Amino acid sequence: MAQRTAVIGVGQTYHKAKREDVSIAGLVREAAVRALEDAQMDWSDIDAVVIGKAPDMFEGVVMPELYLAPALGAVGKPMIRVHTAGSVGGSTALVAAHLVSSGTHERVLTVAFEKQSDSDAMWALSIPQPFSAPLLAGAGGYFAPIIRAYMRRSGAPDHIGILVAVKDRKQALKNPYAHLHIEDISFEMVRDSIMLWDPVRYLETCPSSDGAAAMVLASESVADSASASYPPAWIHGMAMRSEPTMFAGRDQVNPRAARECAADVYDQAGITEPRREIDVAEVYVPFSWYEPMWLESLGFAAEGEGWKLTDSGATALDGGDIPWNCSGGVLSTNPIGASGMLRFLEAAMQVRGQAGDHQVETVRRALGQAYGGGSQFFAMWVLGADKP
Amino acid sequence: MAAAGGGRPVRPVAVVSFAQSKMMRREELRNDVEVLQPVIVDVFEKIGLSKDDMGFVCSGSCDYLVGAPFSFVQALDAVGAWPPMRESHVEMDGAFALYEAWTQLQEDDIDTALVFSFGRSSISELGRVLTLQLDPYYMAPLWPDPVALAALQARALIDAGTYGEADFAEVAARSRRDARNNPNAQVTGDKTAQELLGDDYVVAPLRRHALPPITDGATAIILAAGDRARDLCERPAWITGMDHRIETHALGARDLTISPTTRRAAVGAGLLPGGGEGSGTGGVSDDGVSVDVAELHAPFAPQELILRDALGLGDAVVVNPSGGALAANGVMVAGLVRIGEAASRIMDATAQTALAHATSGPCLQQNLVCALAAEPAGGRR
Amino acid sequence: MYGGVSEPVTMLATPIRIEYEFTAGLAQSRYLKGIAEGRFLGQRCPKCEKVYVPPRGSCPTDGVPTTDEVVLGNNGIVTTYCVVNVPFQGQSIEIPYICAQILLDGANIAFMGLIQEIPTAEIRMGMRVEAVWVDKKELGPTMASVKYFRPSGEPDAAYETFSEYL
Amino acid sequence: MAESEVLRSPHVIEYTYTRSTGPVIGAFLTGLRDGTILGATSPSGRVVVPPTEYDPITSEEVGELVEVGPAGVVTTWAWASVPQKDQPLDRPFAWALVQLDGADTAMLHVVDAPGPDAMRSGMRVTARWRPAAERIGHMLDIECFVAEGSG
Repeated sequence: MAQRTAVIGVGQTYHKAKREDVSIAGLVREAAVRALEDAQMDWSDIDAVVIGKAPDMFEGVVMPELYLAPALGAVGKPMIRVHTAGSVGGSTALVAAHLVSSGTHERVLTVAFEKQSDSDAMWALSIPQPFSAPLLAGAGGYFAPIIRAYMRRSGAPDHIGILVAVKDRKQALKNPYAHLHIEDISFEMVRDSIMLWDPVRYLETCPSSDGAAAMVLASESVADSASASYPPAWIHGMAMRSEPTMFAGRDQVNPRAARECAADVYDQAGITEPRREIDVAEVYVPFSWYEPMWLESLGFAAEGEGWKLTDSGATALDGGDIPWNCSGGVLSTNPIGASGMLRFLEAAMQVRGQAGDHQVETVRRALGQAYGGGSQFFAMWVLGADKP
Repeated sequence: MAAAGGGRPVRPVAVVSFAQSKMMRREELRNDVEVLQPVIVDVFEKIGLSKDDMGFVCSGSCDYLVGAPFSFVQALDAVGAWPPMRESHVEMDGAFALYEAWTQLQEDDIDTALVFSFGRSSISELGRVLTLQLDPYYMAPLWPDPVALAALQARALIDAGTYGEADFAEVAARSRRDARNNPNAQVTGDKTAQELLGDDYVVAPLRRHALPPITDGATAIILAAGDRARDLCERPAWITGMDHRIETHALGARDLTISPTTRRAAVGAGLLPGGGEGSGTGGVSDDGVSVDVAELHAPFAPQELILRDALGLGDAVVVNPSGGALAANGVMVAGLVRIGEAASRIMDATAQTALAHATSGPCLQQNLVCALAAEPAGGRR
Repeated sequence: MYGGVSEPVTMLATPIRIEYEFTAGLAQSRYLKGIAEGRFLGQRCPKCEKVYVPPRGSCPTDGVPTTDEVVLGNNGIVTTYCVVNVPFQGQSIEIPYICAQILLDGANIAFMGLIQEIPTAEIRMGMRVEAVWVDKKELGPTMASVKYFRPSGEPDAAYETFSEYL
Repeated sequence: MAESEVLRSPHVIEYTYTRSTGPVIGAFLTGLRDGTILGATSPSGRVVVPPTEYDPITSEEVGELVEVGPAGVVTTWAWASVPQKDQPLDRPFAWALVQLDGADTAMLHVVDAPGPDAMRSGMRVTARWRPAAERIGHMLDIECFVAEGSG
């Protein structure tokens, strides 16, 4: 039987395009030290460390966990390195959580990071391969046709993506750690920004950031006796799902892996109506249109209806009944390897009541989700203020 | 009853199937997915299962080895990840993927897992790829190759007075002899240690024979829990404990002649009594691990001696009957192969108990120990 | 104290170059041989009978080798697309241009291709297109042999005929 | 398919990474450029060379930086008779861990010696600096180590 597991400490860096004031170790330690302080723990309290990041080409360090072991208090301890593309921050948190829920360890530190400014993210993501077609579309060009397919299927009007881009940037203004703080963000500003990958505008895409995120996960006995600054956020459900990048008849708009991942987590958490039973969600939305798309995949709206929820303002921190990405989300902060963990971590902050200006009032349950690859790797958890 | 790292009881989980490609210096025709694919087919066919029977899938590989970001994504094609799977990937040797799968199997919601890893070391400048594992500010800019770092470790061993070059050659000679019985081995031979000492130095004090070969290959293992394992396999190789530990990356802050984390992992795997719980200090007892067979992942010959001493293996323990990493060293693969080879000795009834070890990083920085037995921990349940 | 009067060092440049010998593998090599002959070769999964192009040697849903070779048409359908209007490193075409998912006749999977010889405003889902190859003597085992796709002039395909490939 | 029919191609991954150093590595590299070697004092009392932001065993944050070396002791070494691409010297040399005077950890570098017979663990070596004008804040601002007293 799985052991109860909780988040008892969180920490993140100040995210920026270039964190030129720190080394790679300095960056990950900034997040890890904050998580330990939040849990009121020391390096020596930790049993194991689980670290995640996206491709090693970003920093030009192969398996950097080897170099980072002494920076993260891992000497003499188990250390695991996870890599599952863009979902990696979420998967990393789940691998760490399973080390506790399986009864293997009591206190696990999990960290995810990317120091993209050491190289060029666009280069590292798509190093040309021999015999392959020359680079046609760049990063957003993969997702733009899928977004167009969603618009065609659902009949969503063009302004929905703009609404999400404005909402998430407004919410980022309430998050001191967020990378983008666009004070005068407006509908017109997004609408008039350059159309990069038609139908996707510049301000409807995520930035490239340096940053790290960290959490301390603990067993029930540790969480019960913890002297952490905030109450534990209990894991009510967690799941990963993967499917191939491409195959005949694949639904890339609403991938089955996304739906089955959500169904598994809700089943574990006893959730039948996500919109009613979940108070706040942090979901991986790197292009604004992914909000209405994931609203459908994650069961907050019926198929084809997600955009109506966005259009009605339901997903806004200000006045919405199911706020999404109160932190500003991936659209405001995107250190790729850490972006997924930031979703999981922000869900924990909401449950623990430590989200400050972007806190949603009385959160009993929060959802964190990450995805990666060609919309094919999914990681999710649901956290609650009460023990499951 | 044995215990996991945290001291809790272990759910009985066993290796029930193991497959590997023929390890070779260079796969001339096939790419990574094509090397891996028949291995996946083989590991399922051996026990009559399919991917649809798997509760979890976990793999290990390295983007820099392949020369492409997200290289593990295409490997999913070899499995056929449809309908969607509960799946994860570590940028580590497959042995660590097996550890992840084993921890998830400790929870009762799944009963089976597929673990695999792959890598073609021949296509890259392998030494330079491994150099990129080093501290990017202080060490990597000097471009020390992995042989140089292993040679520093070997010299420290010689200086300590415990072993000499003849001992390194003895390890290599025995590995090559034993590898003759392993159809998948790459380097075999019957030269004596004395003959091998005629080899040139690559980086002194390491001669050619003390180095691992460059290897292309893939491997896969299926794990099953409890009764499922008994149904699938006449003699499952039960994992009675498993643990892994990492040392500091600063070579100059380590004693390179010992492997305290290997010993600590053996304690965590239930193979040695506890004691010396501190950071990487290992057990303080003089006890040795008592098993029939040990498969040690020692890419360089002197490292086998360090590992034997860390584990306190006596002469009665058969070490590396497969030939070990000196006979085939698929990077990202060789650690998981050690677990497969050790499990095979139990499945074919030549051993009742076995130990498998996997390593990662320069000079045995990270070490995993897996304890295997013909009976699950705490006897038959 | 340290650093004297000059500016402190805050940045370290580390050049890294790793050389590889890339092997295309059996399936991709077969496909590229076909390209060198001016045709698209797919492979059929023996289990689900879907035809994959470019083939990767195994069926991504069944996990079995794909061995039957299938010659595909030179024409296909634009299932979905985007208009690229962003410059990036390695780009070889003048922006803006159309990038589309193209479902070749006889294939069960679409792949990304460049569309030319049409104003960007006129592209639409369902449009029929054909491959335009380089001159015969320039054909080689590389995707550069396919210059681009262009409208074939055939009537558009109905949405229902390709909606499952989105 | 015959071997000759499988397509091969050279492939290169190449990038010059720009690594921000942070305060501790930056101070060390600045010191090298200016001809001094710095170590970091950790709360455990260890002097860590080359210095990281953290103690290499306990992970505690390091404190004050102190000058060490430029001479020290070889703790172990290995003889590279055929230098590889990009390695510090283009003639046969020794890789070594050098524990500098005043340091508690040893540092990886190279020793320029006439041959392996001139090397032994425990030997004293000292830094041979590149000319000041060529130093940029890099490990190779120390060109190599040489036997103490050998000039």
